[in-house]
Amino acid sequence: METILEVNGLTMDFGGLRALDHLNIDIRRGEIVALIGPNGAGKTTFFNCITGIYLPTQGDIIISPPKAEGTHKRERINGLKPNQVTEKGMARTFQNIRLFPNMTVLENVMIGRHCRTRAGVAGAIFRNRAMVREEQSIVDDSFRVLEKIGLARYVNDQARNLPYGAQRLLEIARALATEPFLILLDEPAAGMNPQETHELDELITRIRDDEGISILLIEHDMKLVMSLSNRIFVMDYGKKIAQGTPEEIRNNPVVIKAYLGEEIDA
Amino acid sequence: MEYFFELFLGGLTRGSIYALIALGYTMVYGIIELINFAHGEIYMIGAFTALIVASVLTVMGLNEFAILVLASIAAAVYSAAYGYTVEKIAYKPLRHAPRLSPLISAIGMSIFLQNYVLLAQTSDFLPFPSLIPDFEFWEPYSHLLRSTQLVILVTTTVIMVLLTLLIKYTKIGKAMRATAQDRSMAMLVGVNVNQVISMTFVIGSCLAAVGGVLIASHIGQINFFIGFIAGIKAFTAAVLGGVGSIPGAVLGSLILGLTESFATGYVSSDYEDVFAFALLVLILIFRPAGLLGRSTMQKV
Amino acid sequence: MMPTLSEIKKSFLVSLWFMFLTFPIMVIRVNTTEKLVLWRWENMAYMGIGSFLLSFVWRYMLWRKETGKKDSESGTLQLPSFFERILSDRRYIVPATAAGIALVAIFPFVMDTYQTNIMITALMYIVLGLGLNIVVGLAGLLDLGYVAFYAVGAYTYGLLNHHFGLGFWTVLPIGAVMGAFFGILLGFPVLRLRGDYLAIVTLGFGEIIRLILENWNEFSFGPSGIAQIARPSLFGIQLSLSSSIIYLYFVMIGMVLFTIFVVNRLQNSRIGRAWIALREDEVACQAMGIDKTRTKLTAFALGATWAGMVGVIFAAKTTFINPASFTFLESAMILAIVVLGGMGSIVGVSIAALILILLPEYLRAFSEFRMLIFGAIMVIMMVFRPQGIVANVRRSYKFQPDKHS
Amino acid sequence: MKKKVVNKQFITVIVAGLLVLTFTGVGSAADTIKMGVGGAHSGDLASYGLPIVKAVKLVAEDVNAKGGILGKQVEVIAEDDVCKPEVATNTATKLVSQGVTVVVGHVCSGATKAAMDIYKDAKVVAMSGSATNPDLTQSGKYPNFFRTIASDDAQAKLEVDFALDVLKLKKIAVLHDKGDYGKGLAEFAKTFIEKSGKAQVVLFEGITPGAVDYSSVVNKVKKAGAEAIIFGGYHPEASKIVSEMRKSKMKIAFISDDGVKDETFIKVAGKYAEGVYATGPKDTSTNPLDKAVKEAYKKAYGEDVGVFSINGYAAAQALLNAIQKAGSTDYDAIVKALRTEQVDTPLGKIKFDDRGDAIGVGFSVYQVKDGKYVELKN
Repeated sequence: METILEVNGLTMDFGGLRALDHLNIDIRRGEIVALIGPNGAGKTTFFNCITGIYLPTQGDIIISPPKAEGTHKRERINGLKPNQVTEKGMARTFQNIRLFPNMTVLENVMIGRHCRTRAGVAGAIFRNRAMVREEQSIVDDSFRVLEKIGLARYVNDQARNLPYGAQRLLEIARALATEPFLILLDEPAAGMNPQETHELDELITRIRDDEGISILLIEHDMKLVMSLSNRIFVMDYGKKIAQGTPEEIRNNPVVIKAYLGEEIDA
Repeated sequence: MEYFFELFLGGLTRGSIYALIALGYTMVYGIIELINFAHGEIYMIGAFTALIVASVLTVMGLNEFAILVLASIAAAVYSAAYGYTVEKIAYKPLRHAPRLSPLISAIGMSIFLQNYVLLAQTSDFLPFPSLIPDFEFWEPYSHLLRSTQLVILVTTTVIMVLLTLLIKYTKIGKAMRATAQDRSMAMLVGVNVNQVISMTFVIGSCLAAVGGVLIASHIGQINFFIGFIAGIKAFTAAVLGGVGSIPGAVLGSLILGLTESFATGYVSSDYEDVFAFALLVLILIFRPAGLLGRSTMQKV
Repeated sequence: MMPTLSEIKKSFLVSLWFMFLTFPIMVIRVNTTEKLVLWRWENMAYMGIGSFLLSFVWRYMLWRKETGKKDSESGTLQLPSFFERILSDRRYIVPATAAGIALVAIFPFVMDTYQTNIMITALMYIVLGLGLNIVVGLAGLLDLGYVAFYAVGAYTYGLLNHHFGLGFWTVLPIGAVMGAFFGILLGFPVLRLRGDYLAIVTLGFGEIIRLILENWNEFSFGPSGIAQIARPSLFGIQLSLSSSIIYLYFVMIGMVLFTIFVVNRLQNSRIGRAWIALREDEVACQAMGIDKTRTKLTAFALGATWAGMVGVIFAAKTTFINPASFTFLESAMILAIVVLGGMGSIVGVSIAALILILLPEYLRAFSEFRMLIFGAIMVIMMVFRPQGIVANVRRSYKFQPDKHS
Repeated sequence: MKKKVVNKQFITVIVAGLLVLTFTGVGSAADTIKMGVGGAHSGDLASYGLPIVKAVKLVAEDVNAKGGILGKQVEVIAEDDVCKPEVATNTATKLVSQGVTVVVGHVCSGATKAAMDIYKDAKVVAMSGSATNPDLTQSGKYPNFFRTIASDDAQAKLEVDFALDVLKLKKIAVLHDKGDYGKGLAEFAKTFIEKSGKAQVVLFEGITPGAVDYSSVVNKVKKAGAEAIIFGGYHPEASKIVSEMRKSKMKIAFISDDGVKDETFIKVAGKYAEGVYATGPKDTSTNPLDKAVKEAYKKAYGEDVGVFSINGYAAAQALLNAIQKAGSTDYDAIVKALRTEQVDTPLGKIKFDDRGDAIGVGFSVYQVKDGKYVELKN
């Protein structure tokens, strides 16, 4: 399988603090990859760097979006703005849920369709036929995503009134709506009960299988990580300390040492 | 050269005046990230209280020194009380609201207090007694720097030093710094955050009151609107220096004061305020966190 | 809720505190030159009683807000306001529409020119409120210099009319374009600033525009302003005063309808949703692929467009403009309208504009307290009802379950 | 669906409109001669407007006690314009709606200009006792406007003549407060000085009202080597500048206008006010009518007359006299009578020229001596 994201020597300094230290990570098409590590290892910083929220100090972030014909173009995306990264096809969720609380569930997803549609001010005011059609397609597409995620019954509810687990799912739905080739999930199972976590496991697998979307997730729930991932990267103090299949990671002494004091419930 | 020096000292005086008000803005902003729009009005109320108390005491026939001391104390006490009350009414219920809400509430408070004084007192300019007596101190250069200007410069410097010491070494100062860094963490380690916020308002308001008394005696008259203009300028100064930073507020104020003074002296006072605001816009474009402000990474 | 003993004690303390607080300003009035002191003890008594009673109301309202919040967390909605209840009841809607249309149509013929004139002012503020609503209410950008664009529109008409004799209808679109142009001009450098910095910079910008108009005599005629600007003409015919006021009234009605139409379409469009998302969470909004700068700029420019157009109408209505009409207080007043009405709510903003502009006009005794009350409204609304008198309700969509399964 | 949303909003707007309308009433028409008084009756300029209303009411009571005019009683209708042009148009339409024949007002020049267009269309004569902007009479655009106070250019001319001919100054700094009144006046002063060729304007600059410190501007004046300052503006800024000058030992002359010729200036500036020159309406205190009006005013309201009370009083008298002489409330007849018939007012015997300025009303120069403004006779 071809590589769709390639991160070479990514380094991020905050003043004197080196949060990421020459990180190399690659993700292939159709993979579910997990990024684990103790708290403060720099996992979320890594997300922020590759999605354009932070500008990395050095290193390359290269994407090669899979195209229909297999003709893919390698492209360096350092320094792009977050919205441009999303447009290129990488969408993310947030560790501390960041929905649009006063918008409805459907509208939250419709925001995800923004970068794939074009209607401007004039279109909004005059509503010519093309725009009406586009608007209808936004609504339909968004609703379809909600159905897929299993949130269709909340369609017109305000996002802030949703139960916690559903809010996490809505973040995924919103990311899906941007038609990504890679989704970055930041602790999607945090705060979920075992039942919900199990459903999440199934959902993520389904997204990969049905849509052919690759997934990179940060997660602390080792059971979920081990059952989902094809490969795992382990970080500590901004460095990659190990990578491999779940089986390899489980038995890696370096990883166990890094987690010393932290329990691996696997 | 002498002209340059005159403008320089004039700018310094102006800057010190702004600094006294800017400190209150910056302290409040550092703690609760709110532009306390009503701060200028607290300064105005301080000046009014001093005027009223001084006039009553004059009628009662006290001596000048006693009047100066009592009026200043009254101004500080009342400004602090107003600052405290404003926080309790207009900001505290909004601690967890979206950012715009307390800001709008603050603007409302500012308009309210202006009109409160307008209606309860008068719209006219009132002559402010020269509480700080004119004295001669460096003849024959007194045309360069007047005695009230000297008093302003000295007072501002002393207050700045005291404030820095207060924040560095006292218990409340440490609690303030802790709250400014991370409110919920400070709460966890046992800081009474509400009390710290109240204290910040009280201290900031006291500084404004000192500013009010000094400026009013320097200018010689006050009305209900003085807080608005001085407040905007002081806030501009605070932002220039990096809002939230105490040395930043002082630096920003001095720069603003000097800019205005030199712009008036060498260009034209027609566009004095335009220079001030243009400077603000430029600084914010090229250094959004202000001169001494630390650019905080967005927490995601 | 019966006031218990501890409640009474609390209120008593509050009342003591306020009597102390307002003592120098409310009670003492000094005449510094004549050395006279006037003691107004009765004010202290009023303060004491007033704050005693108000503290009960205050606590009751806080309590109600708290319980309301709990209710909404458990799924039930917040208490609808009086206006919201009227709006949601179908029985009132139809007759009210009919009565409303009739009223609007006959208003200027039944009422005298003064009433019509006042109504025009109120209608102008509706449009201004709706325009600022795009910026503040929808996009969440606190613009304290909105009046600058209003001034731009007014001066566009004033100057073009004065120098080139251009008519109202020619300049109206030019005013809109000029407003948008200045919106973008200001927007470019400042929109990357954080919310509260943006507020102060826009305030500064508003002042800069006013100061330039004041100082640059060769261009703007300075503080003495531009006089005798032409009123709008009807197909080239100059109208008499009273008919021109009636004409302007209908122009304004058209303008309000047009604004409501456009803003309503905008807020339920792709652009409008992007604005609201931006207001709700900037980081998430960008991460969802929305270009922050461009979206903000659109909001700024569109908001300014309305201010520009109303500016043209303002110049045509007063026939005289000078920089003194465009101070920060004007911006604050428009902001108060948006806040009272409910950010993002078209109906709310319209009602708020009518209340805030017409009431002081008719209750003259009350006009001294106008600004005092504006200030109080802004605080009270933020504390107790941040969603305004009519909360903005998001559109809901209907789906047939079978269609998509 | 969509349409309904629009309608709903539309209706509410109207419902609210209805609610508000219940507050309104339409004025009744009694058989009186209605005289409007427009000006700032609230806000920070009320201290100029209210004393005029009071003075006009005195005139009306006086006339009514003598049986009115043309057999009708005079009714005074005061309306507030807060000195804002945009409010003044509403005020003017309100007065016109109530059927006023003549108006005393408005107070501020800007508001007056905005109101005049409405009066012109409604054929109402307006006469101000305080609007001094030269355009009002000199531009010919306001044929229905008259005033009982001299215009700014006359005042500026007097200031300049005084500085050049009496004080014999060569270098003058002209400052203003950037306001309508102050800047206009300063510009006239500048033009007159330059035209005279006898002196030069070494500095022309606007100061920022409300600034916390004026030392920079004062230093600039000093550096320019000016022998005097001519200041256009009001007393709050004037007193700040004068105090700043005197405190930094600058002894040059300070010449200003009738915005400064106000007792408050002396109160605020205190000892620093000594020696300041200001122009103001000619001292009429020797006129017995003036004395009588001031006494009547004090008796009726328990306070001294305001700055423009006497001018307002004269305006009301002139208007009522013109109606009387014209024998009707017809616009043309009133205008004609104003131009031809002399009337005896506290300002002296006045009538009006073709442009609307009162003939026989002028300014003189005053100087602060021992805490009082004293008229200088030259």
